Amino acid sequence: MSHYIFLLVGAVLVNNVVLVKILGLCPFMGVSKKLETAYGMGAATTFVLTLATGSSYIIDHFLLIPFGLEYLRTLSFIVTIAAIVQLTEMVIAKTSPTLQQTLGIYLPLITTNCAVLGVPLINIAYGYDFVESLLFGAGSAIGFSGVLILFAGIRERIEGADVPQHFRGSAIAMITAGLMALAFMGFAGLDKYQ
Amino acid sequence: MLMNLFKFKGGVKPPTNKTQSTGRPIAAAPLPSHLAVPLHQSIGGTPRPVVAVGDKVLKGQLIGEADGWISAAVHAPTSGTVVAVGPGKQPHPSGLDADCVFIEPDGRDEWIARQPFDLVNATPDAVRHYLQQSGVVGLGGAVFPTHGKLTPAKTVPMQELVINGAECEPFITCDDLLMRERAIDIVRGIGVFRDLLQPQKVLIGIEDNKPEAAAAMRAAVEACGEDFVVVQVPTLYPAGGAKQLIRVLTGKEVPAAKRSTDLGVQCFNVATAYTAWRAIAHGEPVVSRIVTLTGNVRQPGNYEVLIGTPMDELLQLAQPNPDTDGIVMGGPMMGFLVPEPAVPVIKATNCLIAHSERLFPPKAPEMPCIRCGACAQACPHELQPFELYWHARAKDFGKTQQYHIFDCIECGCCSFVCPSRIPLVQYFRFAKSEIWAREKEKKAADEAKTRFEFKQFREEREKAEKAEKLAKAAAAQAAKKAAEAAAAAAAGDAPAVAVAEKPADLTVDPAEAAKKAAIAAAMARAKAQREAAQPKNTDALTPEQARDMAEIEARRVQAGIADAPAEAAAAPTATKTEE
Amino acid sequence: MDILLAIAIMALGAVVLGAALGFASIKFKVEGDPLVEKIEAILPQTQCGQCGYPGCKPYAEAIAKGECDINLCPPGGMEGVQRLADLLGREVKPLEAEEKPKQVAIIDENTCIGCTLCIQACPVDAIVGAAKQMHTIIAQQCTGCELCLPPCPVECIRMEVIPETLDNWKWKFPVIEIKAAPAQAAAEIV
Amino acid sequence: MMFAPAPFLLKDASVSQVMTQVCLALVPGIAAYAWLVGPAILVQLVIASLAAVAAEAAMLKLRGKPLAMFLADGSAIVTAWLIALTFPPLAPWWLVVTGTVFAIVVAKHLYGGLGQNPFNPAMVAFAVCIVSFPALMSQWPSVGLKMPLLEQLDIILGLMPRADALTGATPLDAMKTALKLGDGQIDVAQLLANQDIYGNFAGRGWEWVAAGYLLGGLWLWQRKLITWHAPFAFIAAIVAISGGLWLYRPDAFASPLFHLLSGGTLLGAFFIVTDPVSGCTTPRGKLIFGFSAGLLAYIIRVFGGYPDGVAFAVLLMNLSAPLIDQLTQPRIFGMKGKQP
Repeated sequence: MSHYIFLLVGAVLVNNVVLVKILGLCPFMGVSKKLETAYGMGAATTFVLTLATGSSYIIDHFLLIPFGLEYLRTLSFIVTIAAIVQLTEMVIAKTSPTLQQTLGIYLPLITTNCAVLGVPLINIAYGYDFVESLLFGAGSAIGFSGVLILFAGIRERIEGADVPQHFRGSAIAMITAGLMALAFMGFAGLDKYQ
Repeated sequence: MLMNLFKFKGGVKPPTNKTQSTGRPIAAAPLPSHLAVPLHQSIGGTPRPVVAVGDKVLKGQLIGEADGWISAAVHAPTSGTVVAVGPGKQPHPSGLDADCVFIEPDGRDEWIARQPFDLVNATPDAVRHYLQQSGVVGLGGAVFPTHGKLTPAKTVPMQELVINGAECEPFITCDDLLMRERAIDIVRGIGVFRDLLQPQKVLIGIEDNKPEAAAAMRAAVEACGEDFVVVQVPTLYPAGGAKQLIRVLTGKEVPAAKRSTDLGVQCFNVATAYTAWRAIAHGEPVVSRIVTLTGNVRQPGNYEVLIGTPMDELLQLAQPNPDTDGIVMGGPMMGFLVPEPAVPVIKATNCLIAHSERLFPPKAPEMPCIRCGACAQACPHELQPFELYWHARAKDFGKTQQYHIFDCIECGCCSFVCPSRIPLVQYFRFAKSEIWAREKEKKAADEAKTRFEFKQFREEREKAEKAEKLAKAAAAQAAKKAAEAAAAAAAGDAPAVAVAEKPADLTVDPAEAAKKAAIAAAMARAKAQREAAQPKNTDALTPEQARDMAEIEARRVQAGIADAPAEAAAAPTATKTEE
Repeated sequence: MDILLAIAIMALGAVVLGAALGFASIKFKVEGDPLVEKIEAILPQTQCGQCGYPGCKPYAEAIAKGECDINLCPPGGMEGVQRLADLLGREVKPLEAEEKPKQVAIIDENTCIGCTLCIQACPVDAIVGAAKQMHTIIAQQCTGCELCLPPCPVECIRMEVIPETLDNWKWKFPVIEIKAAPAQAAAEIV
Repeated sequence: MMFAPAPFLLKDASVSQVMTQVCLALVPGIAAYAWLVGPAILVQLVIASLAAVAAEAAMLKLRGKPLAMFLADGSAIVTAWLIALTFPPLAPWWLVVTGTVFAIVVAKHLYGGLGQNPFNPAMVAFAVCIVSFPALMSQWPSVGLKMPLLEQLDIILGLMPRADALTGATPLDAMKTALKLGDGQIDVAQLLANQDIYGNFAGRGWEWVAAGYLLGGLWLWQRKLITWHAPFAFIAAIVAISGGLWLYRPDAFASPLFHLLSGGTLLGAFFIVTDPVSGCTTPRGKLIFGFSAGLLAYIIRVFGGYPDGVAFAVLLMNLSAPLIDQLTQPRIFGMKGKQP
């Protein structure tokens, strides 16, 4: 049990997918201008990422490995993820136009969110089983969403700050992301504690 | 009588500076050399002027008629001649002009026939109407027409009537002196309000730094045989804010989105009660008020001042020191520097403070906010001024509304305590007026859109109708033509075609040509009119000549206009008959 | 052989996923575009056509489709551009045309000949009058679009800037900015 | 006439007054510190202050802001002092300067300067340096080591080899390392018995430094410059978690008293989590901020990879502060007891 807890905490905090693994920066920078969109993006990514880890595990174990096609992993994962994202978008567009509104053009961006591809690949590299994969996927997604929302909160405040002209916008956002990563380094070693 | 007082959060204790101006009784200010009475002196509609240049007016005569329910009449403050009706500088931070009635006093200060109002036989509506006609407005500074506040809410029983004699702003003592000297009239006025609102109890709140006023009011209440309770409230700015005083006396909190009557409370200023009673018992409309003259002056004191008196002339009574560099209307916390010293005293003018750098040292430059939270601790409405400031400065008005900017009463406590010297209230005023302007614009845009869409719909409909008509006509014509053609067919084929083509052209042409001709004729007429309206050789004329010409011109223009529509005059009647 | 197997499996996957997507696209079909409404809410509804589209709604539709820029609406001003950029996540661009203060049209009633041409031109029905009768403009309803100027045969319509009065006066942004006096402060140090 | 908005009366308060009082409140702690490790700390304070003022002036100049006004506000000095007090007292001068310059330039001025930085500049400096120079940042003078000023100066300036004198660690670090090395064989009570390192409570002499900070902090509270919420919640969190674990296994976890008086606990409680700029400002927000920072600080210092967790805990809470503030807005006048 504690193994799973450590895995989850590790995925959320210690090996945070954005701030430590530096994956998924594009939506992290792009969808963090407003808290509202960050909430939506976080929810959508969590959903897609968890689904993607599960389905890619299934594809890997029941399709690719039996046929000895491990070299097609990246390709097949991309296709699967793209399809899942498309599906999600259609479902959201139908069921919640407001959410679709706030996510705007960023929903298709999940397709190119490298975190969504990276996490399934990491799962396989670490040899996680199905439950571990799902946990790691969910943990990474929660970490991503949490950091995204916190980041949006800070950015909303920085919006009103007297930031020097040349550092306005993306520049100061990158610096902030850097300092956030610095703060997250504080968690280093926590998942190794015995 | 002891009663349980409540507290409001926040508040500040600036030095009160009140004793300077309480040493002397209220004196009547002498008649000024001229008066400028602004028509718009209360919240709501701007009264319409009912006098013209050259009219002789008597003191108390109506000069501006209330426009709508939320509006109050304006009266001549003294007898004299109306010398102008037009724009004049206003005692307003904008420094803009607004319509005033300029009166030259004749020195006799002669009243109109004053009739006491028959309170006993009057219906409540009649009393309210009478107060509106007498120009009674809230004299605490908000100048809301009093009659508009004298209707209890339909669903909520009126529990408390709060009378505001707190006067929490530093320097101001006009209510203090009024209560000391004219308590009986105030209490009678409160009695009128009580009869209209039927509250369960009446509470008169007076800050505990005015023991004389409280004693006078208690004596007056006793003398009148009333059961009003005079309560001394702790001295803490802004205890005299209506919402704060209601909170202290009743424990009720009135949010921005609600009226106090919805909570069963109503609040009036003591001076309002006083003027209401003067109007009812003596038939005197509001033509004067008590004004405190203080600040950088040698003889601070309170004066009964006619509305419309120029401020600089008035201030001379208090002998301002030579380094006076401006006049603050209102108190030092919420007042403002008037745009020029000669602006008139209005009903909202409770105090004039001679401004000098010695009295109010210039502020250190504004520093960035360090979010220390001092403002949040001082805010009597428990807002987060630093957050409001942050978003107002970034012009993120949606966020300012999330942080309840419209609950801000602009009392200035936050600016008072701010270590960074940020004019916080100023930012909030800016944000509020931007939001109002935007809402107005949004409303206008929505209306424009509806009209645009309706117009499109109408045009579509008209087009459809026309097409239908044309189709019918065409069908008829085609039938006719077919018959003709059939007839012509006997004669030969070729001419029939020519006949068939020709009328098509003709149907378009004559209408168009007629229209064009009409327009051309009208243009010619307009040109002639314009030329006629601009006679030559008008450079060197005597005033008499100019006046004569203007008269002739007016006649001519009238005739011209009468001429032009004469032919069209049939149109409206025609449409009428059609309907 | 391997390669054929790989191709077959990928093709199978593609077919399955394609079928699922196709099914979803029918099942979850959405009508209308809520974005247009949001864009239109930002536009000032002057219906002036200065953007090159016949009215605010067509412009909103064009923006939603990504056919045109967001900086074509002079009555909306820079602020409108800013809000559109926020809504759509696009870059803020300077306005194409110059920003003008808000205006109203005024008919010189002495010269008006009552031709009704301006009434037809006014997109928001802000002009009243009848044929051969003097026309007048309801100032509160005028959006200042200037569309009534060209049709007038006698040029009796002019635009006037709305004056500032106590009713529409606004508190100004506090001007005491710390940045205002760098030179002076620098002089103090040196 | 110049437009001057109301109010015309103002309370006598200014940013520089606030900052001066914060500096004054640090003095008892500094005095105890200087008594413990010698004058080196005073040298560090001077170095950090000079670096901070220089960096501040350069940034103000670059950004075209009035120099005199902002240098006089004293905020750079407060940052500098906090940096000097959190760095090892014998850290080389360039380390202190690097940290300070990074704090002022990146953490403060790139965000718009005074009042606008989302992260506490001093804590950013500490985190950057401990991540970049972990060895240097962990070399504390051995306990009881008394060196004359000149020798300390030589070390700070890099004129003397460092290794000889600087083998020590903070009591906190020492405890952690010892427990780890002991691998369950050594228990806390045994360790604490070593009076040379741990003194009577938490570290020889260090407890007096902590007491100095406590004194200064209480004075700030009495002056109403800080409210009780954040320090109380911070201390409560540390006491709660350390107390719980101590009761559970007194041999493996140190007592709450040890954790209170060692490391940056009290400095953090009164001078860092109370920073209004980067912290929370609503009463409930401050409680959440302080409590979470306390928990994180304990977790990182006991289970994590760094000798003390206060800096990282504060930074982590800094980045949550805007969100916490938004979610903990107090009910305003007239809207209590019912939904707005």
